[in-house]
Amino acid sequence: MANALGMYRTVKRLGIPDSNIILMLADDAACNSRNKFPGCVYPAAARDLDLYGDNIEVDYRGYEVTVENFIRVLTGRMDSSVPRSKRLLSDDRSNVFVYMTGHGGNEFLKFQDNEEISAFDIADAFEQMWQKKRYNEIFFMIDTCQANTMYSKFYSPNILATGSSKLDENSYSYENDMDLGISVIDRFTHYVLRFMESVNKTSQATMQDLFDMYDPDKFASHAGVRSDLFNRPIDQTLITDFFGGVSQAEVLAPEEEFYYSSTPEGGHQQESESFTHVDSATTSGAVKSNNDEIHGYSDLLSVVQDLQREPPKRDTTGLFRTWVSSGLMFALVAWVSMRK
Amino acid sequence: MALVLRAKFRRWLRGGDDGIAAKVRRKNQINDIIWKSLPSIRLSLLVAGYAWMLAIPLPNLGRNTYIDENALQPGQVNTYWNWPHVFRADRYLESLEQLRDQNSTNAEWAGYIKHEFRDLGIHVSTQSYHFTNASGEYNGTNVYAVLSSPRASGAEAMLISASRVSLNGNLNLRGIATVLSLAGYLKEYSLWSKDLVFVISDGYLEGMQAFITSYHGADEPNLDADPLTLSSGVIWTALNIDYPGHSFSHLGVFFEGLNGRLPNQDLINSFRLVSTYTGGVPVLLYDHRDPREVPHLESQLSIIPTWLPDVVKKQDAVREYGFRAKNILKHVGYQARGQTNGVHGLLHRFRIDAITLFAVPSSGPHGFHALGRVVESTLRTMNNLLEHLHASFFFYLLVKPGTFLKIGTYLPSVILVSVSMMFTGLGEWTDARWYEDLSKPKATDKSVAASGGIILLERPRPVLQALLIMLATHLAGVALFYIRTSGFAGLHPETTSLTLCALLALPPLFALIVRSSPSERSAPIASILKAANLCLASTVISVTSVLNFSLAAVLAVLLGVPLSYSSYKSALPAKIGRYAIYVGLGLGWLFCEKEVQRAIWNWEILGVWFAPFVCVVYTPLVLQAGIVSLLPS
Amino acid sequence: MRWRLAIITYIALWLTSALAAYEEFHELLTFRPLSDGKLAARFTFTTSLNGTHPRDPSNLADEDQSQHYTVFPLALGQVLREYAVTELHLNLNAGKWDYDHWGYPDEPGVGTGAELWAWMGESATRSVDERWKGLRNALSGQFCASLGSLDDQRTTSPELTFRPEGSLPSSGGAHRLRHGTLPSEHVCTENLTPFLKLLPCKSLSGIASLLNPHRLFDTDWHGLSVHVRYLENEGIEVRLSFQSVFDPVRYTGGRRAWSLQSVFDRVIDRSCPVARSSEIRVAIPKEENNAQITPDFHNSDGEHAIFDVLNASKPLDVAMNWVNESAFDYNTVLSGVPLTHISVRRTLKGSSQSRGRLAVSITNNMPITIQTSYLESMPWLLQFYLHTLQVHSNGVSRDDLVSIVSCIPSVPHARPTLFQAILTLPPKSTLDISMDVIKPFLRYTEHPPDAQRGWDLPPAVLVPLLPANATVLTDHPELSLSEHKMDGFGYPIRSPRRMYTPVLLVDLATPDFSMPYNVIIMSCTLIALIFGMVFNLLTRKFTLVRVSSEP
Amino acid sequence: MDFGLVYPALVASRLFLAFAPLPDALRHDHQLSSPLTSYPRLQEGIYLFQHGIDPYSGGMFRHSPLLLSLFSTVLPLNDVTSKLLWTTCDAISVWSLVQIWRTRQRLSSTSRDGLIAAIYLLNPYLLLPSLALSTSTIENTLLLLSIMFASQGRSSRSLLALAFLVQLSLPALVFVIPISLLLLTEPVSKLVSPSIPNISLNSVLAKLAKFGSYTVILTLLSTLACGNWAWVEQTWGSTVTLPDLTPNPGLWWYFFTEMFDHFRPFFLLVFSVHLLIYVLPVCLKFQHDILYATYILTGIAALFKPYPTLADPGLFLSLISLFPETYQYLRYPIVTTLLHLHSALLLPLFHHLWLSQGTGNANFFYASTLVFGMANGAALLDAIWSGLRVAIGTLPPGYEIVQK
Repeated sequence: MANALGMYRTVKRLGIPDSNIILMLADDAACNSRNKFPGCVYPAAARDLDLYGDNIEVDYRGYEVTVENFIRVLTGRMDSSVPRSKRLLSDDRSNVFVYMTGHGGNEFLKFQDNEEISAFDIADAFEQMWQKKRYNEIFFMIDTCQANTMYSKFYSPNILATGSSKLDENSYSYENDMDLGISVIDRFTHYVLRFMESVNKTSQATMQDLFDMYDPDKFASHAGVRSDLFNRPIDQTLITDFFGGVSQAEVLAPEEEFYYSSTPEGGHQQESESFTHVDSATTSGAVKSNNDEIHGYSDLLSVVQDLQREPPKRDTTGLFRTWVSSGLMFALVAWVSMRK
Repeated sequence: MALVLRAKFRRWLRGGDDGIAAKVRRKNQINDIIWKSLPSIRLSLLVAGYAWMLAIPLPNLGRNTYIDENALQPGQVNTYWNWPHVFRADRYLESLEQLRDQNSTNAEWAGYIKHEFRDLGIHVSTQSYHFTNASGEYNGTNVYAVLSSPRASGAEAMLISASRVSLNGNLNLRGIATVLSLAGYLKEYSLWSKDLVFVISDGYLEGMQAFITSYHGADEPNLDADPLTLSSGVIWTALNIDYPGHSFSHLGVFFEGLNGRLPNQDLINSFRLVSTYTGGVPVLLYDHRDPREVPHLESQLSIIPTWLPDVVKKQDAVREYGFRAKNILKHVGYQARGQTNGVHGLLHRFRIDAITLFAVPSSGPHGFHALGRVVESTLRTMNNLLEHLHASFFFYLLVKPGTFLKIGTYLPSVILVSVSMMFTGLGEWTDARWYEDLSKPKATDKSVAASGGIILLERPRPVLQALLIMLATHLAGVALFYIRTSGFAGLHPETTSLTLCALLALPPLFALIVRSSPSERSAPIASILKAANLCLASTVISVTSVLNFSLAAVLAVLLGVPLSYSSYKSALPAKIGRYAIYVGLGLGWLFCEKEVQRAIWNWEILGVWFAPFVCVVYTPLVLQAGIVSLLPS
Repeated sequence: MRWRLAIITYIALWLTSALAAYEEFHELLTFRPLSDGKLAARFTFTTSLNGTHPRDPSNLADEDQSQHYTVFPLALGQVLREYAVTELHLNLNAGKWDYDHWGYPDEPGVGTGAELWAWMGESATRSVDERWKGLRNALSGQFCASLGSLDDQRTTSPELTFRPEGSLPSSGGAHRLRHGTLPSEHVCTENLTPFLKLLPCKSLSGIASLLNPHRLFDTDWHGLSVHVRYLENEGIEVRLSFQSVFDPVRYTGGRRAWSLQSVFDRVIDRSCPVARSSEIRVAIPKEENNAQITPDFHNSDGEHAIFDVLNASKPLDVAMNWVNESAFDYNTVLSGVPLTHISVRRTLKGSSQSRGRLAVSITNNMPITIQTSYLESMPWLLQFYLHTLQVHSNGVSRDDLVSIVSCIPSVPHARPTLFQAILTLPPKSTLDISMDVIKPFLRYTEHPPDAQRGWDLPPAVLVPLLPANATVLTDHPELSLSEHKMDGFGYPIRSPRRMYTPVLLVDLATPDFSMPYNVIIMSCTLIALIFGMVFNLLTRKFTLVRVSSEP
Repeated sequence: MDFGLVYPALVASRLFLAFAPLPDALRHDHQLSSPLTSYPRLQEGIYLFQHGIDPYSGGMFRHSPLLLSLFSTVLPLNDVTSKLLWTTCDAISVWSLVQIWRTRQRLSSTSRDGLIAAIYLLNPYLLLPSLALSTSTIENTLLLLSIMFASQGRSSRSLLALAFLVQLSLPALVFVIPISLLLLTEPVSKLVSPSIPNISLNSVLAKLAKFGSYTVILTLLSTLACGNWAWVEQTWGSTVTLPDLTPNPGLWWYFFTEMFDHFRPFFLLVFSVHLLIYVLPVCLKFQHDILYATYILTGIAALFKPYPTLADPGLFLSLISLFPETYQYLRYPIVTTLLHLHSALLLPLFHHLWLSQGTGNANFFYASTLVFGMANGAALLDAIWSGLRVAIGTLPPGYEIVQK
């Protein structure tokens, strides 16, 4: 839970509006009545920093977090009535950042404990995105057990991927909150976030710096990087290309998942909305009058009185029909038994 | 070489000249082999079964318990139960002791507890009930309170209960005090995902029986109880707190429910973890302490016979075996009789996983402080549940705390015995079909099985008569049950038992005057009866084993050998002797008065099926074997 | 930093408010100390767009003329226009409302979970159901709630219970009701955030600044609701409200004194400039005279102490205190009489997974006969045996007290049951209604991820009614039903008093989710075996073979 | 045993049982009555109908409109009438069963009559569903009546009874051909000495046409009764599309609970067709003794129909009393008996473990239904074997029989 929210907070801090973030959370950790600190999710047992804050938008939550919806979000194959806040509005100029965390295994990631997404599914989804010109570059980050197997199947261009642990390795939680009774954040994400804290909008930190920070001893696992599909040198790729400004990113996790993007159009759309407000209008301080008498129960009462007047009627035609049919039935039987 | 062999083998397979005939011949040969070795097969199966049973307590058998449901997260939380709450509990205890000393009425107890709950700001109500059965009447008043948790929809609930009478017969004052103090303490939390239902049930079992049946709207024939005025959601798990002594050294866990239903093992395991690591209290099965921990009591605790040489007795493996064996014996004792020991057992039939925490009375070191923390942490664990405990964790055999046997490792013992009985029955049945023809074979209507030159002729089998005899015995069993549970029997148990014994034992003796079957031409009834009897018994055992393993095991022990080796080919005195043994086996229980009383009470008040089962299934089966031994060959 | 931002918005909003005048924005916060020591707080933000009409569904085909709003929430306005919604109500609640001790809520819709209902005019171009679907999805995107799953399996139109609270325009076709509930939906910050974004002052100033999620979501009961209605010759009115029940006793450990600071962990520093009126009202307890409210309030209407936030001295921290009350004594109140006309308890009896019994017991607390409408809109997860309907009044069978108004039986995998009836409750008595229900068996694809938990069933809704000639009420004025609840501006919230029962949890039998392949294999094997052997017997012919070796 | 005495005695005891206090759970038991034959659902449908709600608009009521109109008009359904009615049905079935036996033996009365009656009435598989007031009892009665009339050569009556039966349960279509063949042949036992009867195709077609006309009439009556065609999908349709997955002793329910959605239609088709495959081969193989073919087909229908209850295999097992000549050639009667004993105990037990007690899961009950399927399959196969084996009679010493 805290993993994804930590990423969410980071990208938001680096200046990407909620409208361009798609957050998928399968469980309601923050307001679940089991949570001792309602409305809060802490990345550390110290509970100094509340990731949930008082300003957050979850786009897919609960049972909506399914493999199908995730793939649809990536590939943009949506029912027409799905609101734009639930779509990934990206184009061939958008950089997309995908982050996933949860329970994983060799080349799969569990959604909600009852379905799985395989490395092939994601790879194909990315390929579709590429062909439909839905991204310029993708930065894929995943924190699960045997995470690195998840990006081993990618084959589309311009994808930079990193994972928390290699095959047959678990990625361990950073610490355990003895008041909540759960482990709050995973080591990999914890250290990535700590690194991100040092990054700001104007930072010149590159991906290389991020990867250099990886330390098997601290992670208790071997984080991996895959850059063969990526056509830029990593040490010239700014973190902020994905995490800030006009770039776009996306984060996900099955248990708790979240994904985030920002397109130029998307941005402007938001802007324009917030400006259409200012507009001239004329005054009419009409005070409301008390005298319109629409009382829900008044016409209910009429129904009741009707009911009392005549008891619920039985449909006589139906009864008649049944009489006829059974009569005919007996006639048939009689006729047949008359015949020799 | 190999080639030659293969060629030979292939020719044998194809059977040389006439393929089909050869196949048939081969089939017959195989049948003959199986047929000849049948007695040894059934014997070995029987032996293997019993040996397996004896092997169950072996130290190297069984595996460590583990938590199957990930959501539980036992013992992962800090507990804040502390001395202030212990003091409050002590204050409750004082006033409860006053009530006890003024030996107050049920109503006064209820009134006090109700008032205390209301002071805590928890919705509370009382329910008075009235049981009537053959042996008497039971009145009482339950107090129950519903703490509806903030933020939650109130569709789920946990139950914390304490019965006024402890399972060791004393008053459960400290248990009640704990619940009251806990209620006040838990109300300060806002993190309960389920409502908390507190029940202080009157009496030992009957109070909770009245409460839980009216909570679920189940109608009890001889219960008359007030309807509940407070309601909550679906109860998933329940803890019953039983703290009769002054202080305790261990927490014992009682878990068997009515009719042998067991709670989900995850509940027991997570309680064990919490108690050991959060509360620092060691856990026992029931109140059975390990003899090795308390040397001065070893003589009375251990079941290892004393005449064994010390070399054997002091062996750790042997003592471990003895320890486990005693746990299992206790378990079988509770489960086979289908009775419960503790309030928890009444909840199981409503899909509520419940256990009783029994504070084993001793002179320390633990008290309210440890108990409170254990219960708090266990409740937090149960609170974490997102779903019903559903992992198929209901079939297990706890040999000691933290060690259990999976169903696959103990069930076969019983199944083997029942299979061997089944084979015996089938063998008997096929035997009855043939008779040895001493005269010259006639040309007409005979089918010949060429087995060792002896010519066997087919003969009709009197199935109907045999079935009628069995039916009669079972009907007699039904009669036996109704008479024994009647009001008269309640008043004069001994006389009833004697008369019943006579009524059931004598009529079969008429079988003696049945003349042996006129000719060899029709099979003796006895053999058919034996076959049917064995098949039925084996079916009963194997079916029971999935429902109530202990009961099946007991049946396998009691029925296995006697039924398989009941014989009708013996002289009159032997017949009588055998029959007497069977009667003793089948009706002897009539004379253990206390057992019978308890079984009947369990049937009438709690609806435990043990009594009818014994009367209608067990006794008739044994009697049939007896009749077999009486009938002529 | 923060104050600079605040000032900028202040100016901007002041400008806009100067220009925008035919849109009004009122905000109100009411406090009501409850009998069991708890505290009910309710925020109401009313924006009214005067002199306008809801879009006429008949011209949905052609382009909508552009709308210009100042304080009226644009995002919501767009949705309303696009789907031509006349009246809309959305509730997102958590917790269980305790009618007996808390009385009637100020906002009637307190059913646990999400509830959405709308009145829409019929249209040739886009059918009501089509627009209902669109509306669901649009709102689910708007408020970050999974309203999208309020599909046909949960949609009914109980027109008897959910009357329009405003007026329906005479123009356009007949109006239809669509109603759906999602009991398992929860409320959280992600719902509050978009909710606040609909307010002209966001959560920066005015009483909205008190909406602190960390405190609000720790309350015993909380819910946010959006109400849109059209008032003839007035216009369209949007009422956003947040209602919650605090438990000061739990916070303070024994005492029920409270203050803005103690319950919200915030005080009001700035007032919202665009608000026409911005008030805080605190109900003055009647019988207890030791209650004192600080600071001195500006005026009072007898029942309430009224603070005018616009020109009160900042920072404003309203507080209430009971002098010389060291600890709150529950014993008196919990034994008291219920505060509502009727008390309802609904339970699902039986523990089998194949059948059960639905039992509703309704107690009439009044000395006169009351009639109530009773609505069950039950998903097909629970199917009624209507012929087993039993009605007992104080233990006596009285079938005449229930008259079924309408019943639409459920269709598996498709449609919920709709059961509406009118109950007659004799004075001071309890009516017990019960009927058998059966629990269906679902395909394994239909089960949710946490199948073993079971399914939440929506609450039943009752509307207590009095016969028109209820003169008996003179001695029970406080219990009179014909009295209109007044909200802050002296005009009635035209809503009947709906009472929601708590939700139920039904556990359905589950198949083994790991089994599909095994089952297919095993069943097919058995069938194939029998098939093969039967045809083997039927097709092959018998022959005699000589087996015995000797001649 | 004299039938004149046994029959009244049995019926009387049956009547006594009907009015004995029985647990209410019996009527809701999933083994004894399926959604298509359950008595409470019948009551519900009638209640809805009488309150002006079309019972076929919901998913609860799946009985035939004929039953609806019958019970809502001529004989109003209450506790007493229904108990009487079901007892009468049993009495009629027994009587017609005995009639079939007599016509088969060409005797006015035999010593076996009483035994046959007892075997039918005391068969728990038949007794319990009938005590649970499951309409499968009525179906059995109609089938037996139809067979009886057929063996007496009264075509109209038998075909009419069959038409009624098909109205009640669609899978009964498998009996159409054997019954019409039975009308054209003798019911006497030809198993021992098979002789191919000559049946002209036209006469068969005539019978089929007659049956068709009756069915059309009854269908129209049903439509008249409920005013629209919705009933077709609810009653007949449900046996094809299986909308209600309530457990039963059959093989369909769990298969289609666990079925992937996109394969569902395909397998529904396969299963439905599979039930029909057997009709022609069985009728051809046993054309010398069509009654036996009918008997085999009852077994097949009981095994493979979508919503079976215990009454269906029960009928098959009881019908065996008509064919004593095959007994000595049964290969493994004891095995079949034991299988049935086990499954008869396991079905209710595992049902209880799964749905009431909650310790077992669905697989337990599924396993027991598989055992039950095996038991029925074993009985069916043994019946076919012995039916064919009779023809060869006893063997000379040293010989054995095999199939080539």
